[in-house]
Amino acid sequence: MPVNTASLVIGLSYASLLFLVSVGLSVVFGLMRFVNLATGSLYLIGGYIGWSVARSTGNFFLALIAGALAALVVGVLIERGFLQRLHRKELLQVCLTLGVAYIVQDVTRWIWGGDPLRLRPPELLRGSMELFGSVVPIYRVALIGIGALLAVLVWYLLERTKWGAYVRAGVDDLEMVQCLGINARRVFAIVFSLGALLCGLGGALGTPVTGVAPGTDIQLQLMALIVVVLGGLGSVTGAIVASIVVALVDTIVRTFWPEASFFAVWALAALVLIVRPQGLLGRAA
Amino acid sequence: MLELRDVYGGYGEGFVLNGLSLTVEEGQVVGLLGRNGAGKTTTMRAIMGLLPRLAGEIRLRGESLIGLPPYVISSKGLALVPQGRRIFPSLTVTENLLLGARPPRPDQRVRWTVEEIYRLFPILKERGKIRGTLLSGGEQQMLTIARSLMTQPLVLLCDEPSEGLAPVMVQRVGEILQRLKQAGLSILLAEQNLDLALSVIDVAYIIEEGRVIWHGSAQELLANRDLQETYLGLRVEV
Amino acid sequence: MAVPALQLEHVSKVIGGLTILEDISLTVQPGERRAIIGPNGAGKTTLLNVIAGFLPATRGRVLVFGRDVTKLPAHRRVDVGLLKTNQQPAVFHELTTRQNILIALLRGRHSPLGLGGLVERDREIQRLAEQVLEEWGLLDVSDVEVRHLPHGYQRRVELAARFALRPKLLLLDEPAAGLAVDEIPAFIERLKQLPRDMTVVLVEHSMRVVFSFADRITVLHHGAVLADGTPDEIQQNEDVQAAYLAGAMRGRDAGAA
Amino acid sequence: MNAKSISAQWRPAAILGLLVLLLIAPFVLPTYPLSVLTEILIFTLFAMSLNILLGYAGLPSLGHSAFFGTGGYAVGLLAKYLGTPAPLALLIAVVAGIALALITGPFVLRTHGAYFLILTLSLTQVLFGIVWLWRRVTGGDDGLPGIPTPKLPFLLGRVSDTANFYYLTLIVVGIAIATIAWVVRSPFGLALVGIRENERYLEGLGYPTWTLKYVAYALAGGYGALAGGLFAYFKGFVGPGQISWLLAGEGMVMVILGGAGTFWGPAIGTILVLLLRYEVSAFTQRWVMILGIVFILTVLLLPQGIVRLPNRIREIRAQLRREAPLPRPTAPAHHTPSERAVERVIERS
Amino acid sequence: AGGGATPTPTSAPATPTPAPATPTPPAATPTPAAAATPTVVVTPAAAAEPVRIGLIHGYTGVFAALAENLTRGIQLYFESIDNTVAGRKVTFIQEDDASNPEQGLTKTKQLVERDKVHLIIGYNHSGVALAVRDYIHQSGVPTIVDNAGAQALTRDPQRRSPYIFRVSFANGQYEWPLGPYAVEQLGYKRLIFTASDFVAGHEKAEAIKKAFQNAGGEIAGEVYPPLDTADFAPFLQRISQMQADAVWAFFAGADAVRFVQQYADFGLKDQFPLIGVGDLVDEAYLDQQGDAALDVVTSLHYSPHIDSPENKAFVDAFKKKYGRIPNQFAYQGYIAGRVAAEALSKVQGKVEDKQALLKAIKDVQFVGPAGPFRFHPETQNVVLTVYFRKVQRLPDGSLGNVVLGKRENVDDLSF
Ligand SMILES: Nc1ncnc2c1ncn2[C@@H]1O[C@H](COP(=O)(O)OP(=O)(O)OP(=O)(O)O)[C@@H](O)[C@H]1O
Ligand SMILES: Nc1ncnc2c1ncn2[C@@H]1O[C@H](COP(=O)(O)OP(=O)(O)OP(=O)(O)O)[C@@H](O)[C@H]1O
Ligand SMILES: [Mg+2]
Ligand SMILES: [Mg+2]
Repeated sequence: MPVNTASLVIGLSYASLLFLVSVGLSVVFGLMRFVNLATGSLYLIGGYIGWSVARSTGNFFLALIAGALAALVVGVLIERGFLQRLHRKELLQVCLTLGVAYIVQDVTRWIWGGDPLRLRPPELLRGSMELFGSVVPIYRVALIGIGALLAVLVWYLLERTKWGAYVRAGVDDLEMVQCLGINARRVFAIVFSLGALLCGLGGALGTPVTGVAPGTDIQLQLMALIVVVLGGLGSVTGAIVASIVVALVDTIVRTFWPEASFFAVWALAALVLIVRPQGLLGRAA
Repeated sequence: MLELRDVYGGYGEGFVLNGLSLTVEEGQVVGLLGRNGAGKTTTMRAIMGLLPRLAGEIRLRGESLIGLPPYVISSKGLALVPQGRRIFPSLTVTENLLLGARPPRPDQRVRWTVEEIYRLFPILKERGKIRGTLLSGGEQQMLTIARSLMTQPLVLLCDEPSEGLAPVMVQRVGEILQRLKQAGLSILLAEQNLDLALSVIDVAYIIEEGRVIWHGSAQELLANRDLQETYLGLRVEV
Repeated sequence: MAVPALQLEHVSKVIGGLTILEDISLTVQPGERRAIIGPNGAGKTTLLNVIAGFLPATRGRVLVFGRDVTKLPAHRRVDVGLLKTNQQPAVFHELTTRQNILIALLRGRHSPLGLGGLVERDREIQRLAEQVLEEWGLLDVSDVEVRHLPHGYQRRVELAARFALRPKLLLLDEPAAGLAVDEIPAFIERLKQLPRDMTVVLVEHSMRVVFSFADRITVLHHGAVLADGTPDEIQQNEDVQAAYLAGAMRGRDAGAA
Repeated sequence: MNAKSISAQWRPAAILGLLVLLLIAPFVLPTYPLSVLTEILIFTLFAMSLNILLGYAGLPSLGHSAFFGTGGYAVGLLAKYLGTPAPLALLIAVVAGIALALITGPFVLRTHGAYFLILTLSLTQVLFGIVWLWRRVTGGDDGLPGIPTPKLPFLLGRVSDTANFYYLTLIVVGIAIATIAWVVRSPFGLALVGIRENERYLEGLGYPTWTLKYVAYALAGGYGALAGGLFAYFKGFVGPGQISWLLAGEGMVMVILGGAGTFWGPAIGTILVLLLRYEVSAFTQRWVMILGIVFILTVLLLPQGIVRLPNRIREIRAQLRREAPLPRPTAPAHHTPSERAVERVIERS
Repeated sequence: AGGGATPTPTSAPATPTPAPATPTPPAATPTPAAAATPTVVVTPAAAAEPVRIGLIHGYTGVFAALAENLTRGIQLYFESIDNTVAGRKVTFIQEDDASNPEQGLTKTKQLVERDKVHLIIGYNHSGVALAVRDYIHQSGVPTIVDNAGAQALTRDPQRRSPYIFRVSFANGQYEWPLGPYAVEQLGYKRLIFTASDFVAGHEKAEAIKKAFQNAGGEIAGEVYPPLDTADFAPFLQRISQMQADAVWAFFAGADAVRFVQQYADFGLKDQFPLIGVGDLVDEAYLDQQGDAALDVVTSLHYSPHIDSPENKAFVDAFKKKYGRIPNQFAYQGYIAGRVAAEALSKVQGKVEDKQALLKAIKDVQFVGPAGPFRFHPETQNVVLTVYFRKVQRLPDGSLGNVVLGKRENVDDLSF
């Protein structure tokens, strides 16, 4: 009874969301050495824009695309505007992205107000189904599928093509990378924007589950930080594993000791980092 | 193959290159010689499109390179072996090596494959999995050369490849340059080590304050001790 | 015989399954100038790091002036009188030359942690710093951040900082690398003027520096000692010629050093 | 050289002037601005304590609120349950902060950079969780209200209560800041800067770097807790908000905006952030956005912090006079020594 | 730019303490108060300076929407009387406490000491209200709490203050009547209780649990998820494994929307009917929740579908101004505004006579949108009419909380 199919589905679907939010952060943070504390804000933007589009068009898939694109735009703005200037200046990055987060928080509250909003899943994915004797919402199962698909895609892109190496090399020595015939700035821009895009997509996909409201950004930002650090900076596999670990631990603790849930995840993070400072799958620094 | 005419260039205000002209013919090894600070590295950087300020003419097979970003210049067939090696610390040796790898271009005389590279530099295969900067200095130098070769260059710009190397390694580098020369690569070699330079180059340019003050064949330079003393500060050691 | 300044007993270093140093034993007498040469990748830098305590030895013992320091962390070895320079100058780039010197001079002055007393008010230290700066010809650049200085000056700052600590055993890792050719003779002079009670271990590729300075030379090859002897012996050694010198010291310029 | 010695000459006078202003503030300021000033003093101490880690030792802590909260709760619990007199309670708060640092130090100091950031954040969150869950003792999310405000006995009846507590804060913070100045200007302070620059090089000079970091962490913890204790008295209240990482983040912003690694920078950052937070919000609902914009602009225009504004202006003027400062060498590896470069460097200094 | 703010705190309060005789035109001092005031204040009758009311809520942060609605209600009422009482203009100084106790305290001090407000309306967050309670008590500014439900504020003889009134509710006050109602009218004998894990959640749950047990009900289980739970799935899992007749729930804000939606997603609605606190299906969220909210039965001191002329007038006015149906918070704000206005006019706008003002507030009585309004003389907390409501589809196709029944005269000592 303790861990049945339903909790597994719940955990994994949550893991999918966490992965989408954190993988961008992980790559940007771990490979580009850019501490993006506006990750939660990108999720928020994805969620709100997704909601608005769904509301006006009634089309869920359009909402997903719009949410992802909106986050992409903001991501590109951050990349164009600041990324290059603040290369390797962690403290300034923290300060700057916190500023961005503040602005996004305020602008979204201005536009969408403070009421929690919620996107309805498409007709097709509403309701629940039976899976190995447990009732689970269909949307959650779909979420797992989407998450897994994107995880494989991102993993392939960064770990099986040269893109990951391009990014790391570019952070080490931009000039030299260019001398090897690689347009590193474009690589940076694409990877960063891709991270933002996934984040926004996460926001739009997550809205049927978590809803969006003021404060959602902070929640997701914190979870993403945990996942990234637990998994190891810059490791896509790490982000996948950590998303799953965090989501399952969270789910299980919530079921049995709800009061301690938010505390548990942090305790887990602290413990892991104490034992393995570089995270589960991090490259030794 | 590669031609520079009246190139002016610099970093901040003022020019480091003051009307520099030189030519590298196909299959030729051209020495770029001069004292510290003469502008050798700056010349190489100018060719690669890395200088913030640049004027004049730089052509590869008649095609102008001025104003192109470095990655385009690289794709046209130029590769830089930079001074100080500049290995990427967060990549492994293999990743460093393969980062800029490209399929050979059709008009190329020598085509570099990974096997070929490993034959030339076996240590790179052995050490493949460690981070590039953990290699010793000489190994790093080999990696740098190999890394450039993987971009299938027509012209190799080699900036002081012997710096920081043990005598035996200096000799190895000399041999490697010979091999590359035999393979038909055009090379522009900046070197303070005259012995090494003279062992491979066909033609030499001596520069000072960013302009050419003498050029001629390697034999002429070898014969002309005065020239060596005045402009190069004769090398006594290897 | 006096207690050796440095004694390595069967030192090995394995990193990630790779044996980088293998069973190295050597003894350096007090006041000796010892050069360690060897091909790139022979393990010279690694050896110096093991001696200085930046890398733990996998096997074997390191003794400095008779004291077993194998287990001591790097900073504690400084107490025994051991200091090391780096292949890239070990200086604090964002600090001024003076601050760089002060940091060295202040080490453990007031209390183990240096808590107490204001640096600016410490006349004695300021005077000493001034003296060091002058001695090394750094007065002109004393308030310039070191990162703005050319390489040769950075090297000088590094050495000045080490000397300020009056080491008894100094390890130098390629101090002449990156110096302009015209700077090298002056540099050799400076090395030669080092106080005779200071023991020096020098790793260097410039044979000009090595042969004009060293009393004894140890040749490292593939992480093991290939040869050990006086400069003349080394120059005659066929193995060394093959593995390292490649005719360098036989050629026409050998005498010019 | 000149500019520097002039500013050095004026420094004692400036500090004295500031002190006089602070001393007479209660006589010219009405109560509300005075209480804002009190809060600024307390947060200045908080930011300066964080600066020891962030600015001097280069350890980016995103969990400094743990110490602030520890101090606050120590004071709150002691005052509420035991009626401990303020001096003793503050002392215990400091000890508690140091103790927390000594316990967590061995764990967090194993890491650096981004990992240090997150690990300190995690510890803060764990502490937050404990406070939140342990409602019986800590009051949970309601916190502990009703902490009596201590007063300086010799001023009782002579000045208003607000002014009285203001003076108390001024004395405590003044002493604390003076000791921080003493710490960072001592050899220890210079060694911390060495750690920030390159820990390994410093170790090579014979400094016990780990111990130095540990001590710095403990000191920062102690000062942070002291600020937290004062704040609890000031508000008469302590709640989980005082441990929240958002506070730690704000502290970080204060330090960076003002100028990390400079002595007075954090104070300036504190004033800016608090004034934005409390005063701008009275004019506009959009103060959060303004705060964000200020962060961004400062980072972009004054990356070294507001405290370097004069330098920055000088730099820009110099640029306008086409006296571009020496270009930074781009190549990290070998920089060839050339007489020209040295000459230029010497000219500049 | 930031420096521009500095002189304000010093210059503003430097003006002489409010003596009704000195007619300081507000435009002369660049206080924020002035910024918020329409500058034309030439009502010859009212020579006195305007009445200053501080509005303090968490306009940023998680409770932003709630704060917004409270403010709308207050403003709606004051606009209906032209922002004037007894010929004296009323101005508002709005401050953001960010639902954070420390900031609430600072802001309250700011209102009292810098802006010298005569009256405070506000506090949506219990933590803030409790944190400022001592300060308000000391400074003696009449304060009308328009939402924060912390019981201690009025129920605890030690903590209540003659200066503090509450027009909204004490936690549990409108929840407990659903206990007996569930047993007697809905026929539920076993209930699962779930609520957000914070003070209000526990206070509310305790109140109804006691009333439910007294009425003969039995507690089948309890689950307390943390505030701001992104994903309720694990808790729902646990609930689904229990045995009961129905689930009683209290969640607010984003939590409410998520909970109701996920409750339906997991098919729990078929297993156990959902009942609970009105916040769960607030009018502001019904649209988001959609069918998931249908048939949820809740208790609350208000519903926009109460059938009375007073309510109709209020709903119409609100709709006209803001284009939406008012929810409980808008209602609370409206009531708070009315209480303040009626008390002020009773003392002829002489806010300077604090004792008279306090007495006037205490004595306020009227029939409002949700029925008769009065304060309990001892606790100074509102005496409520509690409505039992059910979410149903209205003739116009939208969802609404339709009133099933009510219980009158519920005060905060009744549980
Ligand atoms: N990044 C830079 N910014 C500003 N000036 C530079 C930079 N790099 C080099 N210079 C200056 O340009 C001049 C030429 O330098 P360059 O590196 O081209 O000389 P070089 O001939 O390669 O010398 P070396 O033999 O020491 O490598 C020198 O005066 C140097 O100070
Ligand atoms: N951390 C490490 N992991 C694996 N291999 C390493 C590591 N550090 C060094 N090596 C290897 O150990 C060997 C010795 O390196 P070391 O730097 O000591 O050489 P060196 O004698 O100082 O050479 P150079 O004269 O070029 O500086 C090299 O082959 C290098 O690749
Ligand atoms: Mg050069
Ligand atoms: Mg070495």
